[in-house]
Amino acid sequence: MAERVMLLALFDDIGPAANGIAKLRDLGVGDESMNVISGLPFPARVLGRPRAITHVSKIALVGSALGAVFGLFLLYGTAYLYPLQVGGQPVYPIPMAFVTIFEMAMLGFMGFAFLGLFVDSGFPSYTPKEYVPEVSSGKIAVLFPCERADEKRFVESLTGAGAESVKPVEARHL
Amino acid sequence: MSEPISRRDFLKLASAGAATTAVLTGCGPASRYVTREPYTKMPEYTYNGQSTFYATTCRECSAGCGLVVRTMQGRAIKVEGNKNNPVNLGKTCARGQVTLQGLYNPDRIQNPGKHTRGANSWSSGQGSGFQEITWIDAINEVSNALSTNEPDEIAFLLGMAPDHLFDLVSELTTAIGAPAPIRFGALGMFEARKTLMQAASRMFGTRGLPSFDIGEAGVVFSFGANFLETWFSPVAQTREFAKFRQRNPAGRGHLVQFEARMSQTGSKADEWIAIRPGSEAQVVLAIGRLVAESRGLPLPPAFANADVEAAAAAADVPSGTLVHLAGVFAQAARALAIPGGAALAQSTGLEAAEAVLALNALVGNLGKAGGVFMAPLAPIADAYHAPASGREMMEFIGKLNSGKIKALFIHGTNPVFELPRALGFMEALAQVPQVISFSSFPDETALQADYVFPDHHGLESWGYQQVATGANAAVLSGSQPVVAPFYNTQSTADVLLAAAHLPRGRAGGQLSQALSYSDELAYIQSKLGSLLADGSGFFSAPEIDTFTAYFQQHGGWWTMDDRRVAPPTADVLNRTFEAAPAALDGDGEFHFVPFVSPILAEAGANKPWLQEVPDPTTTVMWNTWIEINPETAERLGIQDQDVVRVVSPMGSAEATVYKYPAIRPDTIAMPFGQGHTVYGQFAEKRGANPTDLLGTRLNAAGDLTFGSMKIRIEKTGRTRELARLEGALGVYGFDAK
Amino acid sequence: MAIAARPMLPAKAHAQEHEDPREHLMHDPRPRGEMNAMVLESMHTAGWRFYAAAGVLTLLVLTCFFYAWGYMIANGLGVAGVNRPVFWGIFLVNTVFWIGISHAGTFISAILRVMKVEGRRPFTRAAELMTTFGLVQAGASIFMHMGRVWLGYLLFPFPNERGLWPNFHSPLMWDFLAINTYLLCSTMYLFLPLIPDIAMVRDHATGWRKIPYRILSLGFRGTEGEWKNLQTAMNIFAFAIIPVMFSVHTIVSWDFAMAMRPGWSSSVFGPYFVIGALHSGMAAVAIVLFMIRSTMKHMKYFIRAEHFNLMGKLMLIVSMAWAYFYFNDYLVMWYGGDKWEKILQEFTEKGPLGYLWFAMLIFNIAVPWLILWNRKWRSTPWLLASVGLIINIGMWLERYIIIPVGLTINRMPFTWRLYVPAIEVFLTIGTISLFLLLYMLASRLIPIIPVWEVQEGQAAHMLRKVGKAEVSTVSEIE
Amino acid sequence: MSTELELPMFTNTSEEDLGGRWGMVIDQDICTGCQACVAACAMENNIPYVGEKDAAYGRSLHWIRIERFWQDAFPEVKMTPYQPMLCQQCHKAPCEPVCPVFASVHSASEDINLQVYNRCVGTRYCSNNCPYQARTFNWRDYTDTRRQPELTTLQNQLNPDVTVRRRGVMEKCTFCIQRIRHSEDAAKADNRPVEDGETLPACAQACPADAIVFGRIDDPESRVSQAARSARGYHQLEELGTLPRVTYLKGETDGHRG
Repeated sequence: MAERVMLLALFDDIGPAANGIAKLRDLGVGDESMNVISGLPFPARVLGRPRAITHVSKIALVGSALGAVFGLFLLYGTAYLYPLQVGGQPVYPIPMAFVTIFEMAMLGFMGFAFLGLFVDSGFPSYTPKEYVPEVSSGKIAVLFPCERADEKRFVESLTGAGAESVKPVEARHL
Repeated sequence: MSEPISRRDFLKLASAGAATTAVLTGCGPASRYVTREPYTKMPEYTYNGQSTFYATTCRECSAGCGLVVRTMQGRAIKVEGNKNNPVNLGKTCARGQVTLQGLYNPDRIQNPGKHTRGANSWSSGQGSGFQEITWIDAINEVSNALSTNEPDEIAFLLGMAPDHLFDLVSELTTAIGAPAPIRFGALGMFEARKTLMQAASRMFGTRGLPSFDIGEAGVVFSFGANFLETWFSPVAQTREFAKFRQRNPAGRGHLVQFEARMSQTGSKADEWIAIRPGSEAQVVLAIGRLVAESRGLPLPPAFANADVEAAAAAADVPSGTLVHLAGVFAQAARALAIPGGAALAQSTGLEAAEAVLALNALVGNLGKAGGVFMAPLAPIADAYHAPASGREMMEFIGKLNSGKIKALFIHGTNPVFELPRALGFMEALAQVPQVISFSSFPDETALQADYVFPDHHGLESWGYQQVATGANAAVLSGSQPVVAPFYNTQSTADVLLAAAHLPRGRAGGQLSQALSYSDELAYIQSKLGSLLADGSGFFSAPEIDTFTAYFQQHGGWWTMDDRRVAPPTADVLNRTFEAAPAALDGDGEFHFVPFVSPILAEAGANKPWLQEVPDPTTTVMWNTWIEINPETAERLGIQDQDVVRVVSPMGSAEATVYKYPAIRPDTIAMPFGQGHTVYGQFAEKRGANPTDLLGTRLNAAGDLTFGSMKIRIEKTGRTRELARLEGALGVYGFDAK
Repeated sequence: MAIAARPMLPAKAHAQEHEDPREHLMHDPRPRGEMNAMVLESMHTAGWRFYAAAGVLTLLVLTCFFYAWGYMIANGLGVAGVNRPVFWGIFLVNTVFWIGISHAGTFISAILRVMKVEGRRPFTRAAELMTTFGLVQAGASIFMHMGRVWLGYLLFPFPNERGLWPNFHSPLMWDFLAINTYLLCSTMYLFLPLIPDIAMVRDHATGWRKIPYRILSLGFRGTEGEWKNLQTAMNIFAFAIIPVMFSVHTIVSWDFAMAMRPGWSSSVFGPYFVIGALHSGMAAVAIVLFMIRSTMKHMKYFIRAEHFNLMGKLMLIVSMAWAYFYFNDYLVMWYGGDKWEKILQEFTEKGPLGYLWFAMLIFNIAVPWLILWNRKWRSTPWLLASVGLIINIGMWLERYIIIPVGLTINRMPFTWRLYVPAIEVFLTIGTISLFLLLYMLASRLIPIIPVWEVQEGQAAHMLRKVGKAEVSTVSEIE
Repeated sequence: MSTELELPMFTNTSEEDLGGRWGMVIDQDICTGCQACVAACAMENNIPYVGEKDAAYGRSLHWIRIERFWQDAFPEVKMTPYQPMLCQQCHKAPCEPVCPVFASVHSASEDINLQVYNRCVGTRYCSNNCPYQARTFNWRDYTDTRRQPELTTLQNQLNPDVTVRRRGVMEKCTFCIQRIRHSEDAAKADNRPVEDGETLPACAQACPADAIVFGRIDDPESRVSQAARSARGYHQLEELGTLPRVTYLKGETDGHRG
């Protein structure tokens, strides 16, 4: 098994970056194995990349369902556990349920969306990663693995495509 | 004193009567009848969570209402009315309810002591004007005062309660040949009791107090009688009023109140007639004349001189009103007229009182249901001993000033505060070498005393009260201690007896023979002895100890039958009155109407909860106010919360204004009860005392004419918020403060 | 015949020149690196004025907030001005007021984000900060209001030793749930767009300062997946937090509307309170923008007249909406002729506190309407800020009139009494100081400008020549 | 009540005609405003006094207050009949549902409104929602002997059957439930029903005019039930549908005159 390196191509604009990605694809680097790092959220189609999938919304929906159930419990469950009639009102009032259910459902919805982001993106993770700070100054980095042998070829073709620099990166602490 | 009976036998005796009432007899730890018993048999009042109830008598005023005090583990918890006592039938007034705050008052005098006059300090201490002494020394002091001074150099000044002490002191004074004790009370003064009694005796030729059967009257004309507040026996009269209104055989009663300032009683009246102070006699006579006319009776001499127009003019009411009222009175099946405090406190007061009695005679209600009776004489009472009139007090003060009195004993009254300052009682005290006060509280009179030998609080005391009026039966309300004395106090009666028994000096010998009672209770028993024979009581007993037990258990003794007597209706109507306007004092613009605060009365100011109970008509708490008609205030540019000064030739007083809608525009009213200079932290330097403004004029019966003063009103430029329960915004509108 | 186009007067024409789109932030792009540097510098520069202000505020917070509150807890609410019948006083006025303030944050960042109003970009975060810190004050005020705050935990949904839970029949419990939901969600919503910016700070920070930012940036790099998740989450929040926002203030209004009281029991209170909240919130944003712009470095680049113009327009619209709802409530009461409501209205207008009512109308309606209609005026930062201040005072008065003034009148005229604030005054100062202090500190700890969002916007904007004019166009690259 | 809870109550089960157990009748025609009830209530229920300053500011803790207003001006001025105002023990009490911690609850056995002092956190929502303004709040520690040394002796009279409230707690009239309980226990002890008039709240017990009648209103024969049927009877703020347990007999002015 030949040794592989992680190459990071740095582009300072969208166009070159898109070309570079196309090039890489021609050079046989699969979409799944390359990774684009940017300081801006670029839609996949801008870079000619397949759309990334996310589970955040599914998780959020689960959360809202849980929340709704909890809201239901707050009004009816607690009343069932310790029934008290106040002000001649029913012990299990229907209209009030909408309030608690709504609030708790919303809390669950958003809370789980937040958690979903963590789960889906593997946050928080403080392990070493391949990264260059220039990204947050607007540059676009394309990260891909390749054989040590092919390294030169990749560098040339990507520079041709307008990359500022293409060099192997080591994972380091962010 | 016979064989002491054990507490157990005692309870057996008690249980006989206990069927009817939950009240246990008993005397608290102070009882002399308790023989020691092992702790395995604890007395019931020490059981956890178990209440014991003791019947006794209220001493907040002299009406003699029966109380049942709930106690727990030796503490008095709650005052309730004694259901059996005919005076109040289980009911109490606000003052009676709060009497416990007197018992547990933080400002009670806790020890006997030698006191420097004018020093507001009541316990030994560095630089304090009070030197605590032992009760032995105290008794010696009393004994010395009694024996070293000539009999006519000794004077006793007592309050309107308790009666047993008055009786005992009377015996004492007769024994040593000293002048009889004088009793005084502000309530008596503001009711002008003497005037009413004298009117009764002159009209009916009988001594005693008339009693008015409000409950069954169809129409009641009350001339200044605030019978729902402090007049004689308010609780009983309130009960009668309720009957008058809702359980009245003559249909719902119709009340007409004649007074310049709407009292609490006036506020319940169907018609409130604001007659000018001083015109009362004329109004009564005018109404009498009109009644006679509308009933088509021959005009009796009594009302011959009445001039309706003049009366209407004097009273500042349309004569049509008088005619209408006379019609009401004349048509009524059962009409009743009541003469009361304010009306009698005028130079024409006696005439007014007599005229009112004549008015009753005119409609022939004397001795009839809903009419006028003579109140029954209380059991074991030789006569009703009324509080001293203004004249008697003035004579007494004269005596003090003359320096003839060497030793003055004061109990149960506070004349320095209650008497008009103009009478100079305080100055007179300065002329007395030795003043001994038995006050339980540091009041203004005790402040001028050389010795203070604090008596027990009423709820720690034995005694009885001879009910003057309020019940149809003859009632003797009994007191017993409901708790052990809270402080190092001693019963005044015991102190006097002990002093009398000291074999010392000339007086000593006579006294110990004359007053052979071993102690207070023995004295009371000896007085009760005469009732053993009397079968008319609702209980009787073969021998005195059992009787005393019942007496304590039931909180007194009273007859089952109606003891009121019809006044002789002789030539009541043939007297003549000249219907002259009353003489007034002072040159001020306004008539001055001092009235007793229905809540505080004369001695309630030191009880915090009474201070916080709102006045019924103004809802003011915690302070004195000056009632002024809103128009007048408008005219004088006086706002709510302004502090004004009312000035009479005799003195002045400052208080916050209360714009009172129900007072004559030419009248200023002020409650009596606050304005103490001492008397404990809750009363001290709070409010003003209207008696400072009063003069010394007396009416024909010798009572002070406290309604005759005309006063000036001055702005001070200061403001002070008045504590009102009412929200002025809601009651008097958005621009009220 | 055709109507001739008449040229404008020079003066008016001059006004038109402000329309140069190049002056808009979106068309005045700078390299990301430069913007980063500007924001970082604005964070790191703190002159003596900053420290002086912070010092004073800290002092005020210690005395007027912590000491005053402790004193009140120790001595009971007697040290406040509440009495019978005015059982609720300034504490709840402040609660409603601060919740109102907190509304603008969400409104700006959520609704405008959903509506893709580009003008929002530079100050969404400034507004969201307001939401979070405002809610903190609101919560504090509620607990100040409680007679036994040391038992406040009884409000949390858990059973006590006898298995008794809180009473969810009580609007106060709904309030408790709603405000907590809102606080949590708005805090998360503040955090999400912050992650990339924190990552940015992390990349530039050095030494120990780097640590907190590294922790807070959660290891964000900016990979496609991270961006995708982040944006999904942000969209979810943007949509979901709007109904929550509405519900919160509606429920706050129910605390009053559910009560059996003249003037309170009104079905219009829900929307009326929401609009009222926006009214004061918008105004507060205007103030904050002015403060940031005039005190922090480089902010004149990010926050421009156009943004004040945008805020001005919003404020004017909201003010009109508020007037509409108020009149709605007023007229129904006036016409309905319920005895007690009539008395209440008479009291509010002619009573001893009538001047508050007139002040409220002037501050909330007259002032904004008279000033905000003019673009030039509303684009003037100091003027807009002062209008904002006046509106906030007016809205505070509005709550004061609803609560203490309204409570003076009930169905038992015998109890009607006025309310005189006591220690509430200090505690109000305390909450305001705490709010400002928190805000100042935050402005130095996190980038107050969401740089990546600004750049995103700039990347999407371009000028296109249409005939003789250059017009702004936005391309959908999000 | 418990039976009502067997099946879930999705709707309101309180019926207009559902009779309460304990009730009161106040006859305004014979109430003389003498304040005996006010004092009795304070003495029985350990109600502290608040002092002049707080009393002036509307913080006095009277559980029962006597209201009165004025009509017309001098000399026609008339005082409206005295109106003792206390907790009406509503069957549908507006104060109950709004309490977030169930400190204001309904007693199923007495059918009166209870205030649970140790549960109360002092939101004062109940008092805002009480149309009768019958609730009072402990604005300070009025019973703290460290703050008021003078209370040390006065507190000898504290009623052991009634909790002493501390600052921050809402309180109100309880119909003297400690007395009701006591008589119920006594009756149970010698197993008999509680007799009419056997238990009286302090106010009714003290009232010199006997204007306050108390008893079981589910017993048609009881004195209070008969009084409540009077033609003069009315309820305070009846239109609110709170179903008060206190009936007032209006102060009438007799027919043939003024």
